[in-house]
Amino acid sequence: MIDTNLVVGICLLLPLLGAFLVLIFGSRPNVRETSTLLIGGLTFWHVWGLLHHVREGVRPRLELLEIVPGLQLAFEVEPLGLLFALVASFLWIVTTLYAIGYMRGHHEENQTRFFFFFAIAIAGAMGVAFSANLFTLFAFYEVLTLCTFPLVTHHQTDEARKAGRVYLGILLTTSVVFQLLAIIWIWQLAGTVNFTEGGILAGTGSNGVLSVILVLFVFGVGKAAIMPFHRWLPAAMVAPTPVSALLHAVAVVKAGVFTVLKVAVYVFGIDLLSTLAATTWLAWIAAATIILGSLIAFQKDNLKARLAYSTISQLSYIVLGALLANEWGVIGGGMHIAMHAFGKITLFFAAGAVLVAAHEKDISRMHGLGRTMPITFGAFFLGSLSIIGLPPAGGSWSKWFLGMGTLEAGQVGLLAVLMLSSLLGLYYLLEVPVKAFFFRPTNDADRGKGIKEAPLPSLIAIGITALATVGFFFWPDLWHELMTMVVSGAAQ
Amino acid sequence: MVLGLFNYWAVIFLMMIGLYTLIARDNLIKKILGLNIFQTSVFILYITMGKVSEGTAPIFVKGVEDVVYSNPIPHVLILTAIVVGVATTSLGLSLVIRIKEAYGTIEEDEIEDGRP
Amino acid sequence: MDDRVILRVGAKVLIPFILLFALYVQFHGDYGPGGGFQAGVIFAAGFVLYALIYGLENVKQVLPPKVAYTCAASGVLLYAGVGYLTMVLGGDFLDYGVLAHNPEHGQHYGILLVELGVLITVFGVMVGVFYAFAGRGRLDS
Amino acid sequence: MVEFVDIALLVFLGVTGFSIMRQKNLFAAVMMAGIYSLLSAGLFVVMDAVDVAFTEAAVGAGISTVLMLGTLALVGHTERDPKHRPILPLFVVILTGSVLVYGTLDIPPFGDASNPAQHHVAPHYLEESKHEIGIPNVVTSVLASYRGYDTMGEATVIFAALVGVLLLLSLGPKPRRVFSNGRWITVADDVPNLREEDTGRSEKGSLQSSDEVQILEDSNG
Amino acid sequence: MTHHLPVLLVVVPLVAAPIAALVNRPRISWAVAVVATLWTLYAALGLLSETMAVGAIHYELGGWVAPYGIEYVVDPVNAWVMVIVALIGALVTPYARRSVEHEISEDRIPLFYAAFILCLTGLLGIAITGDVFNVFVFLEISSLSAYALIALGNDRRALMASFRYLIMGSVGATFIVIGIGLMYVMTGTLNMADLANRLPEVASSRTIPVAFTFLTVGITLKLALFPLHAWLPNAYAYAPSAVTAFIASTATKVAVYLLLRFFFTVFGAAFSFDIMQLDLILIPLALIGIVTMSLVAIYQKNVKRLLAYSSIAQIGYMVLGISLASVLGLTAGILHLFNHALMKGALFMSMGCVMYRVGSVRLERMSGLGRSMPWTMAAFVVGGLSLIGVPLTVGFISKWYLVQAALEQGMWPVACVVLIGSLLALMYIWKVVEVAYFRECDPELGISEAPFSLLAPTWVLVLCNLYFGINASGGVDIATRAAEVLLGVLS
Repeated sequence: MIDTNLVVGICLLLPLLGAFLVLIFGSRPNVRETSTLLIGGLTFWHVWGLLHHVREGVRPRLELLEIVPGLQLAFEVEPLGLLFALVASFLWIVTTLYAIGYMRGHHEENQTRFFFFFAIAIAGAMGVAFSANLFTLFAFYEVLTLCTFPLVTHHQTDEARKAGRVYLGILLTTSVVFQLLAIIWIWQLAGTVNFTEGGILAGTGSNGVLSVILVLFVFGVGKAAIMPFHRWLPAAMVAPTPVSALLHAVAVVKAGVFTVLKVAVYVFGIDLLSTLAATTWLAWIAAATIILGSLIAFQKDNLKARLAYSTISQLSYIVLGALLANEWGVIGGGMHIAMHAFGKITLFFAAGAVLVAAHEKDISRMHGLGRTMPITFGAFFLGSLSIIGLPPAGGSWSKWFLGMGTLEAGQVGLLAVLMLSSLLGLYYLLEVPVKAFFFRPTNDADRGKGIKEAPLPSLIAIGITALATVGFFFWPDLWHELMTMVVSGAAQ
Repeated sequence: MVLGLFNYWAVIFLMMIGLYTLIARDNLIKKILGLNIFQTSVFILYITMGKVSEGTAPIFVKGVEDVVYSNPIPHVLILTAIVVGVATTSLGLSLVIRIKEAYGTIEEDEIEDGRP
Repeated sequence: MDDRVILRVGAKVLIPFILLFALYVQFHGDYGPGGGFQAGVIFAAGFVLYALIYGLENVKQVLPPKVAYTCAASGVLLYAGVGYLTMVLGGDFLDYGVLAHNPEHGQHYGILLVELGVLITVFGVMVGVFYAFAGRGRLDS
Repeated sequence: MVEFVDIALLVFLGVTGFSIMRQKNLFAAVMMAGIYSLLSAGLFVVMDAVDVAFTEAAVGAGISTVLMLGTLALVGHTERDPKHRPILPLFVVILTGSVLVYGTLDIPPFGDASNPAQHHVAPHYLEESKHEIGIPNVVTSVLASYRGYDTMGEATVIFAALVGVLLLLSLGPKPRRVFSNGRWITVADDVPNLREEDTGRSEKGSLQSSDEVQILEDSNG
Repeated sequence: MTHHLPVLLVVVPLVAAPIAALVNRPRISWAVAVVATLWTLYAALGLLSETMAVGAIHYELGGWVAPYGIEYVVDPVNAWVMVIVALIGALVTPYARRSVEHEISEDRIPLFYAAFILCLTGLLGIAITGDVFNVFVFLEISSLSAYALIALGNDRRALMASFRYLIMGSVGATFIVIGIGLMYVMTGTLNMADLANRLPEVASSRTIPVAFTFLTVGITLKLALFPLHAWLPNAYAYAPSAVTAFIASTATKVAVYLLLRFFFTVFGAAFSFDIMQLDLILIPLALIGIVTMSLVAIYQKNVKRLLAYSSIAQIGYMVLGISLASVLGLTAGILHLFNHALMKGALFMSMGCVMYRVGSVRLERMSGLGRSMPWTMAAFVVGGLSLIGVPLTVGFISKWYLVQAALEQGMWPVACVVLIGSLLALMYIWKVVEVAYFRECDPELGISEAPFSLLAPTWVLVLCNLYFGINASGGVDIATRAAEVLLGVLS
């Protein structure tokens, strides 16, 4: 049995190894993808192995090196990070499986480069998840940003270039100007940037200063796509669907909201957070993002665009959960990371499947496709339920806890917001399967001919995630347990 | 007082003539001439600093004792500075020649316009 | 052509004196004004005068550019070489005191040598620069 | 007496400098510059700096003038009237000058023997050099021994100047030989006319890129 | 031997230059240059480690005790600077062989290396000396050779750039001489330490502030601080690639060092910042320089010119750190000396590779290079990221300390400008990246990857960018020591 601290390192190195193998076997696709799958499995297995240590209260820690005195590149596994790591490493496998079908079915070019950077991105996500201090987190946050750029601009068209500009522009601007400033400021105030249970900022600065820092953080984490810094997400839609899945479910946006949660719990600390002046109105900005996101999604006919705005709206649920600054909120937010991940990835898989099989982007042209592609749209239905928060899908739990959080915080208004956006979601998400199953195909020339389900690997992937969403309704214990450990730890 | 400083002020005036020629003229040769005047005047400034009234050149003469000598240090420094000055001048002039060959003119503004 | 005769003859007479004077300046530098630099300049002036009157090509036969160029480099080497020598003899860089048993004599030798280095360098540089300018065009007509 | 000569020379210098500035005929200007050097050399003598005077005369009136004339022979000798109005230069100059004048207000007056400069390091040279070096010309002993390292630097400076001049002029207009695709080739000359790549302004082609090289003759260097 | 190390550091290259000129065979002269630069690197590292161990090292030239003779003084500050210069020199020289053979005519190559070594000698001499007039002499050695080297560029604008540099440089040097003279007439000495002792008693006079002003203006001219930068862009843009790589990453650094030396050692922080209120002038200038020059850089079409403007902006960062006049600020400034040398060295060297294959560094000529010259462009990207200040590169370390220093004094707007500056850097770097990776190259040109002898030194620098970004503790220690020495916190 290897030392658990080393396991942390292994979890970080395996994806890099994967990337390396991809480069080696670039010329032989089958070997390439198989190796990726194997590495993915290994990674997940190791992360899973960490779970029971964490359950026993162990906090595996790995200190790589000291960049400058007092500033370390260090990793530590705590429940919240583990949750994110579990989600990311598991979905990596699934996404790879899906990508095999999609990339080949769609005859994409430069697949080696794609899988290479994909693996690097996972490594980045792992680094974010396990980071033991703000600096390490920031470093891997930027690594994630940069190594997803080639994925977003995969097609290297002019459109891709513009999208890449928006993507990089917003993410780097926010992180470099706001987030970095906040981090250095914290270093100035607290003399440390280590994540500590109960936070490090209590009593270091006036309420006003700390509020400013909080604002810098919430907007500085561009990956959380709080309005007005959300434009990059729709823009990134030009990328191939597996990338969208990566961005929306697996790594990028989750890294964003994860950062917000982590900072809220381990840098500010819930207690301090609840006293800050900025918290409440930031919560309302999140609420605004929720509503606006839903409304915009409402109008989009392009499926992927609609999903993108739905993501923007859903992310703010998690940010809101953090800003409610009470245990319910944090638990709900944390669980929503997992629930939304599985739900949304299902939706994207389905969307991609439709694109591959039927070459359709627009919802209005999907009438009746459900008959030819039942599995895909069935999965889409389940995924939608999870996002909206209806039984029997996992999403209902996270929404439930978030609701409790708003009540505990005495913010009935926010509860109303959650309800409203769920209603909107009910419409703009369920519209798709409804049209697909119950509407008569638009009768233009030879539609429906030759359309069948997506390639098998993709189909399997869709099935897995769809079933998972349902499974989490009946067995949400894992996520709940982890998040309880987070808040109980933080409450001490 | 004023007479004591007259030297300095005169020298400063000379410097400024040089500096002005250097900045204001477009002709590259004129610029170098201005630079020379500027530097030469600085040399005078230094020597002025080293002068001691009733002093003589800092060269011992056999048998002659208790004379006041002027300060040799500025002389040494300026000897070096003069050499540096002529070095700069020669390099500058060779640049001017190349510029003339490449542009067909040595008037700065014409070179800016790029009309050969 | 004829009007040049006087010039040529005059120069023939003058130039040796110029070179002689240069050497005087060099070695009298310890006792009166003068030294390596002035001497080098005057020495070069002699050749410049020669070139101006007898044409660049003639003077290049007397003193090929390569030689002038070598002088310039070796003068610096001589100067620095004295420094290295003093270092080898156990002194600091350019500490002439160690060049002889009696530091004062050492100083004399040292100064003599470095002044010579300066002379050679300055002479070489001045002639070399003049060649470069003259070789560029109409100066030697 | 000395003061009088001194003042007179300074006045002459001023006049000469001014006329150099005004003079449009560069030959005249260069000659004036020679005179300027001679006058300053005279001033140096008045101020006991005989070595400096000697050097200034030899360099300023000698070498510099010759080089200047040589250059003029190549680049022409008339200056065009300046186009733009010299407001900014005038401002800069007046500012600099007045700052300097302000600086001189506390400076020890001319020839003042109580000037700290005459009392710290210089006396050591004037008294000790007799024994430490033992040659009458203090300037020489300081130049060659006390500050001998500066003088070595000086020699290096003019050597650097020669290197620079040769790099720029020595070889004259002739084809360049450059190492391209594994062998020395001779290509169209870049002297005298170098092109400007972006503006395309150019008289002759020059070596800009290996695919633009027009090869005159091959040879393995 | 070790006793003579300080002087040998300078005089070994000083004699190497004439030798390189005399042998007059391209390859042999190059070999001489390589030996000389490697020696300087070895000596500089030796001096650094020694001075970190035992404190200041003094060497009396000609055996005359200061202030009667010239002395060399080595302390962490200038040892650090000398290591920077020597390191870049030792990397550029191997790089230069192919690049120079391609850009400069064969018969000039020996002289080229002579001038190159002389430039190196001058820079080292400026850094190491403890005598203000000796500074001037070596300043001129480096400047004269630099003018010549720049004029060797293949674009005729190189000539005019060199001339403008010569004029402004000489004016700057003359200003420095005036400053030295005024200091001398008030104190009677030229030795830095001696000046530091004797200046305070005359500091109240009206002369010393003027001397200070002239020195500052003169050095900032050499330094190309924002309003006085006119000579720099073309000089960097049109000089031969190797020359740009060397001068861009060393010359301005040494000028910054001079600024440090005069502000803190000779005049003392108290005089410079309390009496002269220097920070009131320098901080705004630095900030304006950072923003405007980065903006100008964004609109450049010639990548070397773009990088040149970025250099002016980066100089703003260094001056900013210095002007904060706190240990943290100085540490940031001194760190950035080193870090900026690493990034700009890498960037300009990669541009040299492009010049070698494409024959131009115009933006439009670089389309598709991401595919045809992968290693070169990868080097450019990493160097660019370092310039932007992405974590785990040296650029980030500089930013980290600079922002910290600004926040320490409650100047959060300054901190913001610093960060915004790195965004502008992102913009101009990304312009190049997009052209190189998102445009197709036309296969007729048949552009291939640059030769190994160019790539290797480039990549050494690139890896330095990463290594010292990941393990910066050593550099930070040295920089902090240097800052403390300058501020007299630690004697």
